[in-house]
Amino acid sequence: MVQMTMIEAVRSAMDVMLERDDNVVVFGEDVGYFGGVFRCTAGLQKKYGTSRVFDSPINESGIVGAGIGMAVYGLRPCVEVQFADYIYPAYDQLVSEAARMRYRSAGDFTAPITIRSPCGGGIFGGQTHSQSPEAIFTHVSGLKTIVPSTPYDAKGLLISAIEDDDPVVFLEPKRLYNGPFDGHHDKPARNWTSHPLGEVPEGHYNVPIGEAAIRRTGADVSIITYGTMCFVAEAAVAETGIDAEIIDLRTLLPLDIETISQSVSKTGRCLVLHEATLTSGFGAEIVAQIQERCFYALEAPIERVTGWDTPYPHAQEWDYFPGPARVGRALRSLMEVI
Amino acid sequence: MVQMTMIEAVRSAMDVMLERDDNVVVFGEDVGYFGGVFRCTAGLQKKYGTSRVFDSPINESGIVGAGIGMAVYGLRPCVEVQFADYIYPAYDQLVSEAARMRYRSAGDFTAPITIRSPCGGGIFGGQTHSQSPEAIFTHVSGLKTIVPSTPYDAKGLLISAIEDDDPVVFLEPKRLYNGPFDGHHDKPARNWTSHPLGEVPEGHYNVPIGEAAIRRTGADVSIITYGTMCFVAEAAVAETGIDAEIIDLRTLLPLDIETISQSVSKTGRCLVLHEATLTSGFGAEIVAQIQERCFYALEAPIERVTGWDTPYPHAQEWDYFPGPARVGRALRSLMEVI
Amino acid sequence: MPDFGPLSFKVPEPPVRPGDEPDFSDFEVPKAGTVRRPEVDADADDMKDLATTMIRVLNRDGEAVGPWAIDMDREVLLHGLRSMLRTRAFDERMMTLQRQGKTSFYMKCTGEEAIAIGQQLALSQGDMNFPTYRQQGLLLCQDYPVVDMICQILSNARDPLRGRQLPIMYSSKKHGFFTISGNLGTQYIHAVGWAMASAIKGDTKIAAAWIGDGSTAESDFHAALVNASVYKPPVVLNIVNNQWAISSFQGLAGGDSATFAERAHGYGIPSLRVDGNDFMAVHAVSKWAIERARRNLGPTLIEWVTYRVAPHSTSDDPSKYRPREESEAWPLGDPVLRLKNHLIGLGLWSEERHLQAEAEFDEEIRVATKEAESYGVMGGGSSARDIFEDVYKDMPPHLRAQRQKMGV
Amino acid sequence: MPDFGPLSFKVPEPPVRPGDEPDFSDFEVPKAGTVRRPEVDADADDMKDLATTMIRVLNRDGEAVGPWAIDMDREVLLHGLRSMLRTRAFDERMMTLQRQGKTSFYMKCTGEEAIAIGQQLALSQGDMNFPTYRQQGLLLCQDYPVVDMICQILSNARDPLRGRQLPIMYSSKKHGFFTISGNLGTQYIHAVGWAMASAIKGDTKIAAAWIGDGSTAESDFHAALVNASVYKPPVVLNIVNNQWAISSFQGLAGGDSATFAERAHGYGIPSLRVDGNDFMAVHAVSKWAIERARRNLGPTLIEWVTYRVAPHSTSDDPSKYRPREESEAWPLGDPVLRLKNHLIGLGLWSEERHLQAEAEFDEEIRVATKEAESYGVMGGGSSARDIFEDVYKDMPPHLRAQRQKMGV
Ligand SMILES: Cc1ncc(C[n+]2csc(CCOP(=O)(O)OP(=O)(O)O)c2C)c(N)n1
Ligand SMILES: Cc1ncc(C[n+]2csc(CCOP(=O)(O)OP(=O)(O)O)c2C)c(N)n1
Ligand SMILES: [Mg+2]
Ligand SMILES: [Mg+2]
Repeated sequence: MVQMTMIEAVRSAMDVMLERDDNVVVFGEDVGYFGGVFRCTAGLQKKYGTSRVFDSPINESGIVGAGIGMAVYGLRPCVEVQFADYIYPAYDQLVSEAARMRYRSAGDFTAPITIRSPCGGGIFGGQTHSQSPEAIFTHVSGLKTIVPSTPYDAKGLLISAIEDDDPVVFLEPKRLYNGPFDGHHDKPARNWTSHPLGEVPEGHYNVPIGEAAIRRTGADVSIITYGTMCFVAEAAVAETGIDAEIIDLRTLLPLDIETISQSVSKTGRCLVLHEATLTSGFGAEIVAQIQERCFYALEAPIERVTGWDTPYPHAQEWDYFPGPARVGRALRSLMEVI
Repeated sequence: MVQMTMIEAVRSAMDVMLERDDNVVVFGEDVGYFGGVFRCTAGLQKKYGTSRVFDSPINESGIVGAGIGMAVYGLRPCVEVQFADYIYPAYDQLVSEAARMRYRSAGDFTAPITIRSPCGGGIFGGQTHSQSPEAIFTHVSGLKTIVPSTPYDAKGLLISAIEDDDPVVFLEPKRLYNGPFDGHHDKPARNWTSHPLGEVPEGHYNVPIGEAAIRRTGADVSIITYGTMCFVAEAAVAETGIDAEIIDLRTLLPLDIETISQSVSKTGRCLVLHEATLTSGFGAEIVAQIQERCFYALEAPIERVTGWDTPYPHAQEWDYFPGPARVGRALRSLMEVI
Repeated sequence: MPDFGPLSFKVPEPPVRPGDEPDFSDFEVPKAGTVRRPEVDADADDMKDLATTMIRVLNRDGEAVGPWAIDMDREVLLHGLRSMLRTRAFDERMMTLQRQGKTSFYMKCTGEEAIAIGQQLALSQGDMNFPTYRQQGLLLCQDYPVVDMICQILSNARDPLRGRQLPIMYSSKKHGFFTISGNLGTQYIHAVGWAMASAIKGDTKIAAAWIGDGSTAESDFHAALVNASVYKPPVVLNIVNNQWAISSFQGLAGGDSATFAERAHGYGIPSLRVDGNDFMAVHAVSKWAIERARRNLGPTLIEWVTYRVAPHSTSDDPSKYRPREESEAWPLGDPVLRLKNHLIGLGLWSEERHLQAEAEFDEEIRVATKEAESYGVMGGGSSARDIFEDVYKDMPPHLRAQRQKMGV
Repeated sequence: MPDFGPLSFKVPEPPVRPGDEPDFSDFEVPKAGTVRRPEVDADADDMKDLATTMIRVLNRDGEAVGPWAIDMDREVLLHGLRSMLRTRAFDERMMTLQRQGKTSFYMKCTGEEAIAIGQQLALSQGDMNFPTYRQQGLLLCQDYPVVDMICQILSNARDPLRGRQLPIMYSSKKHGFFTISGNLGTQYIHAVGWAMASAIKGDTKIAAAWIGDGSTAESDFHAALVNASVYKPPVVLNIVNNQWAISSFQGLAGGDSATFAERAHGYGIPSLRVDGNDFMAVHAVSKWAIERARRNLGPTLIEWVTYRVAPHSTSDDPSKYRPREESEAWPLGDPVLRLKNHLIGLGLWSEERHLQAEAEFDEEIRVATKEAESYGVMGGGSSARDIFEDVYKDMPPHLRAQRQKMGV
């Protein structure tokens, strides 16, 4: 075990896989010589050569499309889309091609490709460096969608994604790259290198796709969340003193509904929390499944705390971001329902 | 009033608007000389000339992107994407440009564009002529999303969409183009020309965006649906004899949650019904909002009946399509909960 | 700037419409044998002229002439002609099936047979095509079981794609035939990526990408060309310019402003414009481009000039937007007749053998169709269980639950 | 095909990397005045040579020479130089603001000033630019209030965009400046659509589209060119080739295989390659292309050859991927110096006036900055209420409810 930031953990996952499997290739905008705008691929081109790790033209559909072609050949491409806000031009390749190829060819052709992309806000990046588009992938049968929240999970899940025989969208909450951000933007940030969740094995290991993690056990209310919001939830729990169970989904699709419903059945109250906008966000799906499974256990309506239904603003970032104050208020009002 | 099919109603809406407003233009693949693969624009080029109604190159991002440019100039483009299955290449232009332009420019630039596209299955069209992608638009703040189910609504809503100062995605359930399809694919199809809902005014009128319609009043259970499924719901109700209230959303975003919650508060039971795949479908959002608003009125978990979470298959269309039998079963089991 | 007066808007129109006389007077056809043949390793810059002319080998008398008239194996020639006849027989029979209501949909490639077949016969085992829906010839000139093709079209119990795909959207990895997508253009960049992978692995295999004239307007065409320009992978970039894209003529994809072959120039990719109804030209040019790819000299773009004689699909009626007689007036003739005449001239073929071959394929396809029909028609025999498989490699719990709910 | 041995994969690399000597030996620079000037209504086909050379007007001695050395209003010349100086002063001051932590982000256009300014001065009131983030010159040579620009950068109480946009993503319809998107390439097709609309309405206005070398790889570039090719709307299609796209050199967009100007050839669009550091060339070529558009002769594509002297943005450190001294070695020199020398040669300018102008703009921007800062910095003064407005024209109920929930 060594201490790693999430950037180092993601890099280490690619490093391990490039080392173990000749068929793994890594490419995307600025990922080669420069090592990526977030440095996630720094040093990998030097180590594995330009045939394994390289820069791509600025065309996201082309990055995913060429990656699919390579995957069809037999490689395992792990490509980067520089920001999740730029993934939309590649949406058609993901939906119409990667996700459906196995199905439409009855297994004759498959597309084991991993698409990495930094997501989420909190870095004052405005509308085009802050979005959380995960919901649009979870609606697509044939894709898997992952959002890790710790260096350990990021590495273990990215290795699993690259090894997976199906296409995986791997969204990295960029606000967690350097440390566990809890939404208190005005307080000094902690770094992963001094945090227990920053302890990561150097070699190969898997975190299985499709399994949620219980970040905190609690008796009074379940908080279902993922990504950056895991730490916001922790902060809100600490501040309100409410004994909440915090579930980090880690994988959104396939969803670990068992873990969720066990928790909600126990607590009888539930808060669903994400950064993405409310309407048709992934939280809606979580709510829909919980109310179906835990109907009789629920003591209060399931509450959603999310980004507002607007584009991601720039200056008003902290009014937009669902921080610990908003989460705390929602927790309190959930507990007030009798 | 004259009898119109939904194709004629849609055409009439464009005709009326081309006539009334010089700034309305209509274009898309095969829509000009030929009049569209579903004939929705037949005759319009001849009537209004090639500067107002014309063919486009086969590039959906270009259709929407050029339309946005025209809208910025001051026109009101009503463009066609030949099948909703081909709208994904235009998703970036819709999300990153049309939806956000007013916001990011603080009203300096706007994009009053309407994107029409035939959606839904039931015509044996396989994976690329059957999809219902509405959920991915309802997640986008700044877009409005409409799915009409009758010729009257189609015309009145399309006129409202073209007149609207915001971008509108207008999805036309192609299985309803000629008649009210109730899911009984093995029975002879009825045509709109012999159906009361096929009565349509010839001139200009509006159906307001954002208002649901109650297709059937009932006391025992609420069925929240839209598009083709409205008629499937009717069939299931007729067959089960259950006294259901059927709500046709017509507009998905902004959602008429008032009408929905009044109904569910009354009935205490709710079925959400759509053709699109289950996970992260628009039904999830409907469920999430209902359970929040009608928590104490609900006597049973809200149930969703939808397409399965798979790509749209070809030969198994009627096993995939959520027909009256499946809806009926769900209604019965909903009523059994005590 | 009122100095220049108001602007005006013009939408390109085909020269004629239903009711008019067909008119190909603006369509230039160079004499066969007159276009030069550069060295395989020539520079893209030194062959730009080849994008605005038309490489043709077979002249009016059925002779193979000029620098592109390469020596060809007689087996290849005969197999080429026979495969074209077989494809035509197949297309006709499938149309009948559709009219009989046994399949919902079909798409013919009439008039375009030489292209797919001429190129496939120049490819090698292990190479991969990324076809559109109009390259059935790629399979029909190989040993792909024709019964399987028909079962796919009928979506029956033996459909290799388990009823999941629209008729004619075949897939066969073994035969170098990538699963056809209904989405236009997406496969073009796949071909480039596949070829990049082959180069990355130090393999010897190459890719062939296929796209229609209308679909070159799609964005993934550009994605493909940019990547081909940058990495120079071993790929043959085919554009089948059959003049029409459903009801839209090629001018709506920009074809009135430049040839489709010229698109390659802006990417520094060599390109050739070729008579696509001339089997000999198709095969010779394909061989040349394939050798370029194989020698790591990078991509070549080829515009095959042809004419979509058939309706777009069984859902289309072309008499609504073009003169009925236009295909008759098409200046490049019928690829089958042209190769037939050439082979008769060579003494390899005769009118009798031709009639015989036609009858033989008619019978082959008839018998195959009968067998295929016995496994079901119009989706009959397909299994509801198949809905839930192959969404993922392993079925996740939510799909298991849905399958259970469905009761299959 | 083992005959040809294994394939191999090659990724283009810039000639030099950090630690190497800058090397522009392969970069050809024709003598000023040597490139011909076709008639404005010449055919695209008859000017293909202009895409592979470089139009230059100012020679080493600062003289304007050759057929593109058009007569220019002295006011335009002086305004051009002064606007470039103003832009440079603005860029410098904003960098300081960023270092002071008053804004999070800034992007300079150092070395590229002549392009936006040279073209804007050839456009007319009512024309519309669809810019990228590196065309601040378009605004800085007009009467757009510089305080407003700074307020946008500071996202403060007077930010015309109400704090919603990343710094420098200006918008001003009145000044023919379309709202900048952070998404690369999307605006190129908007420009084409806008120009189509102008033609549809029989208007006299034209559009100018802007894109960077790296972003030409984006798919919407192709969408734009296809539509421009088909409908021939009145649009000037600018490509600013500043050699770099963040850390990627222009070869990764295909620039090693053909010039960016050549891209237009496959679409039958006339194109010119121009020294972008030569204000006189920029203005003359812009005028020519604008006249083409205005006379309904359709689109023109122009590749402006320049060099991104600045880092990509304040988040970037170019010494990580290119030699620090590369911008010094850039063969086309500094656009400001070159125009300055020309104007001094003409007797319109002097070293003293230059120093004076520099000081004047420095002061103007300093004062404006001070004023702007008084309205807030780093988002200070922005209002949470603004989050919910302008999502739609009229606020729908769910947004009202959310605003209420937020308590603003
Ligand atoms: C993304 C997408 N847009 C539109 C369509 C509808 N469509 C199917 S075929 C076709 C015409 C294609 O023409 P072309 O590329 O010339 O091929 P051809 O049919 O002539 O072989 C169109 C518009 C589609 N299948 N996919
Ligand atoms: C769709 C999209 N993909 C990626 C990016 C990230 N990005 C921002 S600027 C840039 C480089 C653009 O280079 P170029 O077009 O040459 O313009 P320049 O910065 O040189 O002016 C990249 C990759 C983006 N903004 N949008
Ligand atoms: Mg075609
Ligand atoms: Mg650049």
